[in-house]
Amino acid sequence: MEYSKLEMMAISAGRMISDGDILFAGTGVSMLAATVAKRIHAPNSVVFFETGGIDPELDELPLAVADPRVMSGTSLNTGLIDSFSILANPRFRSIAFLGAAQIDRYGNLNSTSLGNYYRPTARFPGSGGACDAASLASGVIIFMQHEKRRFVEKLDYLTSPGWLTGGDSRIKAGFMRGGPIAVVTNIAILEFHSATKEMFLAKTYPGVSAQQVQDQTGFTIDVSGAGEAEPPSEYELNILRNQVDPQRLILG
Amino acid sequence: MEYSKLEMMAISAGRMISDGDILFAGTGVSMLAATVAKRIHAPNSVVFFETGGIDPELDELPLAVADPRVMSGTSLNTGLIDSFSILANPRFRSIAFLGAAQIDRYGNLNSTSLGNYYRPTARFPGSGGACDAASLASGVIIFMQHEKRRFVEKLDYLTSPGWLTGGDSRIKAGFMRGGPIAVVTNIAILEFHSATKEMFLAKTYPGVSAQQVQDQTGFTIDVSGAGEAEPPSEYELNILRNQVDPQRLILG
Amino acid sequence: MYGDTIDTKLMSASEAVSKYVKDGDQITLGGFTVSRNPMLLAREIIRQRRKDLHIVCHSHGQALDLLVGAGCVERLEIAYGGTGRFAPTCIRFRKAVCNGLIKFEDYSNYHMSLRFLAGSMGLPFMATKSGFQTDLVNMEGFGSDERGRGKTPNKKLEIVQNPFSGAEDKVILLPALNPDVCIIHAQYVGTDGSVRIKGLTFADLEQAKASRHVIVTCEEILPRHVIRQDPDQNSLPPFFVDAVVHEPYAAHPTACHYFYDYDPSHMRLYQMAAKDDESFGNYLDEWVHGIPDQITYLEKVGVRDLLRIKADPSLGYARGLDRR
Amino acid sequence: MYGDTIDTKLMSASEAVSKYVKDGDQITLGGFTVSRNPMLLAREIIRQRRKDLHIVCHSHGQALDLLVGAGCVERLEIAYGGTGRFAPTCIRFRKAVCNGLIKFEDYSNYHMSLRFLAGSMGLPFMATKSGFQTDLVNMEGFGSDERGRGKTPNKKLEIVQNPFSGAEDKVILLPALNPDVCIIHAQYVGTDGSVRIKGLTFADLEQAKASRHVIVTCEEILPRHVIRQDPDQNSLPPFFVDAVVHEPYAAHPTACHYFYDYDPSHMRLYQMAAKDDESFGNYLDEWVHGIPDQITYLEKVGVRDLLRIKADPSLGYARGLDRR
Repeated sequence: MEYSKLEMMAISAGRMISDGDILFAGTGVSMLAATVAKRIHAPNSVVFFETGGIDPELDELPLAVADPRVMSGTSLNTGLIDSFSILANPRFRSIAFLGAAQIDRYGNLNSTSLGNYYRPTARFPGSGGACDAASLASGVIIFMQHEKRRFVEKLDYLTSPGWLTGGDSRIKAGFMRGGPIAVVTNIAILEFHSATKEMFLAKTYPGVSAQQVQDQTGFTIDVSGAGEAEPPSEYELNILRNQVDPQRLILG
Repeated sequence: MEYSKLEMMAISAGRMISDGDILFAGTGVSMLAATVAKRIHAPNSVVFFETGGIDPELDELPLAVADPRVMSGTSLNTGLIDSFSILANPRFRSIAFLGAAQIDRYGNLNSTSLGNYYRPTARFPGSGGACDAASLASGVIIFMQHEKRRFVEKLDYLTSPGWLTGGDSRIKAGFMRGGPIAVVTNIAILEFHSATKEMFLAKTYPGVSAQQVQDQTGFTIDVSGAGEAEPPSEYELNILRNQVDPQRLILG
Repeated sequence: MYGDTIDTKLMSASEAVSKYVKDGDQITLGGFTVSRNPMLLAREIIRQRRKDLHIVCHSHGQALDLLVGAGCVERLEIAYGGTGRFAPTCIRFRKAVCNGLIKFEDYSNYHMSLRFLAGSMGLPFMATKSGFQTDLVNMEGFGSDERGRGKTPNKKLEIVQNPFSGAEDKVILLPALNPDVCIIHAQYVGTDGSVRIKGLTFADLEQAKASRHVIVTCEEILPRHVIRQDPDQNSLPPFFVDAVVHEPYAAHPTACHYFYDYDPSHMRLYQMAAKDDESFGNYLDEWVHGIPDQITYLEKVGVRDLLRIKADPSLGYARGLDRR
Repeated sequence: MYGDTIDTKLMSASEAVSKYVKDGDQITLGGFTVSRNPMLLAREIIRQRRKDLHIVCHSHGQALDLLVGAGCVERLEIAYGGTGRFAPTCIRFRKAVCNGLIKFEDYSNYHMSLRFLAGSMGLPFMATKSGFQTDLVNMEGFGSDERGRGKTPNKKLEIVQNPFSGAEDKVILLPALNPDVCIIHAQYVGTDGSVRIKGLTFADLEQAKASRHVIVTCEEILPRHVIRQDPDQNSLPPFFVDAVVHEPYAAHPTACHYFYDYDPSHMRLYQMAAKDDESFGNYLDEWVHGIPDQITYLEKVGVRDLLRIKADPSLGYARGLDRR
């Protein structure tokens, strides 16, 4: 069965969810990943939004985290303080989905600006809740377009903490837990070395070579152990297309 | 017109309220004082409770601050954090009513215990919100039974801060504002010297002499400027008896 | 096909307590003095003879006094123990303190609420400007040997300088609370597990969110589509709740807004019983140990008293109830 | 005989802005990206040509971009500037930053929400564990000459040691915000002045409670006895609110839950207009300066678009709205 890169990304990330996880979602592909996981193997997981919408019905997909669709049929409508408190609550395994303009080898993210911070060449929306999610969640799954200018040796601005400078630097900095679990791109899945916390190539998508991934990455990655990612099954694709985004608002 | 000591206390304290004050009330006489003021000269004042009941209808008088009567016909039902935040909000002139088992010359209060804290001879309920009100409100009005054993040189336990050790000690301790305005007892009204913050006799009730007040007070008070308190008017008594506590739940 | 169901969480009070409350646990109680006390759960804890509990609460009354009186409590962090006019100071609490039967430490209501708030936010402390130079701040109830042991923080509080003010400006930092178990009573739980509390929430939500386990008793179970029709009114999402116990009047003799008022006749009965050890023992035998379940308890209260305290639906309390 | 009336607070948007918003004020905006932005008040601020405003917000979109684009804003503390799919980064905001037209400082959403919370509680700071070693924490947007001036605190934040942990355990302290004016849009205000917000409250309540003055626009005014029938649903008591402006659709083109959805056609129109200075100037002339009042604005939007975005009463948004 044919599938798009976006479908592969959503389903690959969805598979990383465990049942019962509390999912801090944004819009776009992260919503697809969370919802497809919930409908397939993680029925007791809950999707919530930083804006305060806890477990919405999602009959229609929201286009922003403040979309009125995140307030409809929820378990609870509240606000930002409550939401970030849930995210940080040590009782739960909270998983956040994040995207960014730049990522470095330790999974630190930039969603603020390029060039000089005070007179940037490009300005993005800023952290929003990304820094908070990357700081407080039990784990983070990152979506990226795999381009050399996005996988950089040094971020122009560090918006959201990953493994910082690797090793135990994250815990030493003051964080209680968390850190990026994986980076899901349009060509591959990357993970982080358990001791050094450096990014390595875990899996390439079918038809993509390890060299192609390295070529699109602005720093050297260990590709030696890379396998091939499992393509989406027909069942997974059916759920995604027919139940999660039947209007194709995100799938396009 | 005849009146009881309790009526005199409620009406005397009520007269100290300015229109627009945000009134942190307990039960008993403080509720009468707040409500009578609101009905007579302070219609824009609001009565609220530490439990989270903001401006209840008070068709029936509550017997505890968690009585369901403080949740009925309110502007807003919320909780403790919100209530104490209103109390502390620098936008408002918030006035709290407090009672206690002991008071000292600076208006510090004990509502915790007598004797050794760890094995007391008498134990009272404890601070509840009293310490918070005494710390955070713009001003405090204190109700006391005027007895020598209650007006003491040294408190057995300092539950709620008054003017601490007098002078500017309250501000130096870390408080932003507040302090006791007056002590309304069953025989007199006492206030605090503007510089030393020592308690002095402001007014005796009709028929009470300054010497009688001193005799009932366990420390020396300046009685030299004492006047006589205005008795309740017929109008005030009518409002109190017929509108505020027609069931005579507090008036008895 | 979605999860979000209370099927696995619905259980009896007896099951909930035996599953989630252990000897020595740090427990926090919902409600406030005379309202929404988790009375059924408190009675069940006594029936199961839990001991050495470490209770952390703000202003508590009926449930606290029963637990203290029954000897379940070893240690208490508290702001206020009373039930208003019925017992200005809780009687068994007072006796336990005066006779040295429990360890206790005093705080204010705001102090305790902020400690729960800090715990619910995953923060180590919360700041306050309440209590400088008072004995709440200057005196510790627990000895230095208790500090840093179990869930007792290494110090009661810390006074620091405000780093954002040029001038001298002090702030008190209060350590977070993260109790083992929170027990609360709510009006409604949905079949999806969402909890809805009507009337004042006191600090119940902060207490529940700060705790490792939460047991909720409720008056009514609502279908998922009903409780989710207006989620602005809901109080807690399902994932905070471990056990749901559906038992009407589970807060009796304290009040449950829109359902029933406090029960003055039972409160007076308790007040009399609490005055001496023997009559209190009899009360426990009669109303706690001798009562196998909530229905038997309610039969004993009697329909007459239950109807007398029935809330007027427009006011939320029993209009004209004889409360003297 | 009681007070509690909005008679003295009810006024037009024009009166409210001229009475409470001054040049140089620190202003905070309710809503979040595409929902419940106080659009009428933002347009009125522009119409009255307020300048040198210091905006403090978390994630803002339409109202913020309009104010920045119109040149009203001198200084900005912000976590996020975007309107989701319509403008992933707000266009005039982006241009202002890249061209050095405003001073700005970045925070996270939680940082900003906590700063409002601290302000609303009368506390000097709030603690967080969010942001260690990030540039949000390491880099200041404002220069040292700006620090301690007006409402800008003497430092962006302070990292301290947790005094309750034996181990190394750091905490970030964030200074409180107490803006001069908070402008929000609500669904309902009662004739007693109680405010009821439906759907998500974002950080509106913390922002309002932290501010010296609050202006509320609303869709509906409800009689006192109606809004007080279920006060559990209310959001703010009257005494926080200085001015109430009763103007339906005052959040258009952003959404107002249960009343209307965001307006994709106006959002797209804006997005196109914002792309260059001239077309943006024309937009301001046409939709802001040339519009004397809300009725004229709504006539210009047109009944067709207003009906298209009308919320389905059971869902709270416009079912099947073309949002591409």
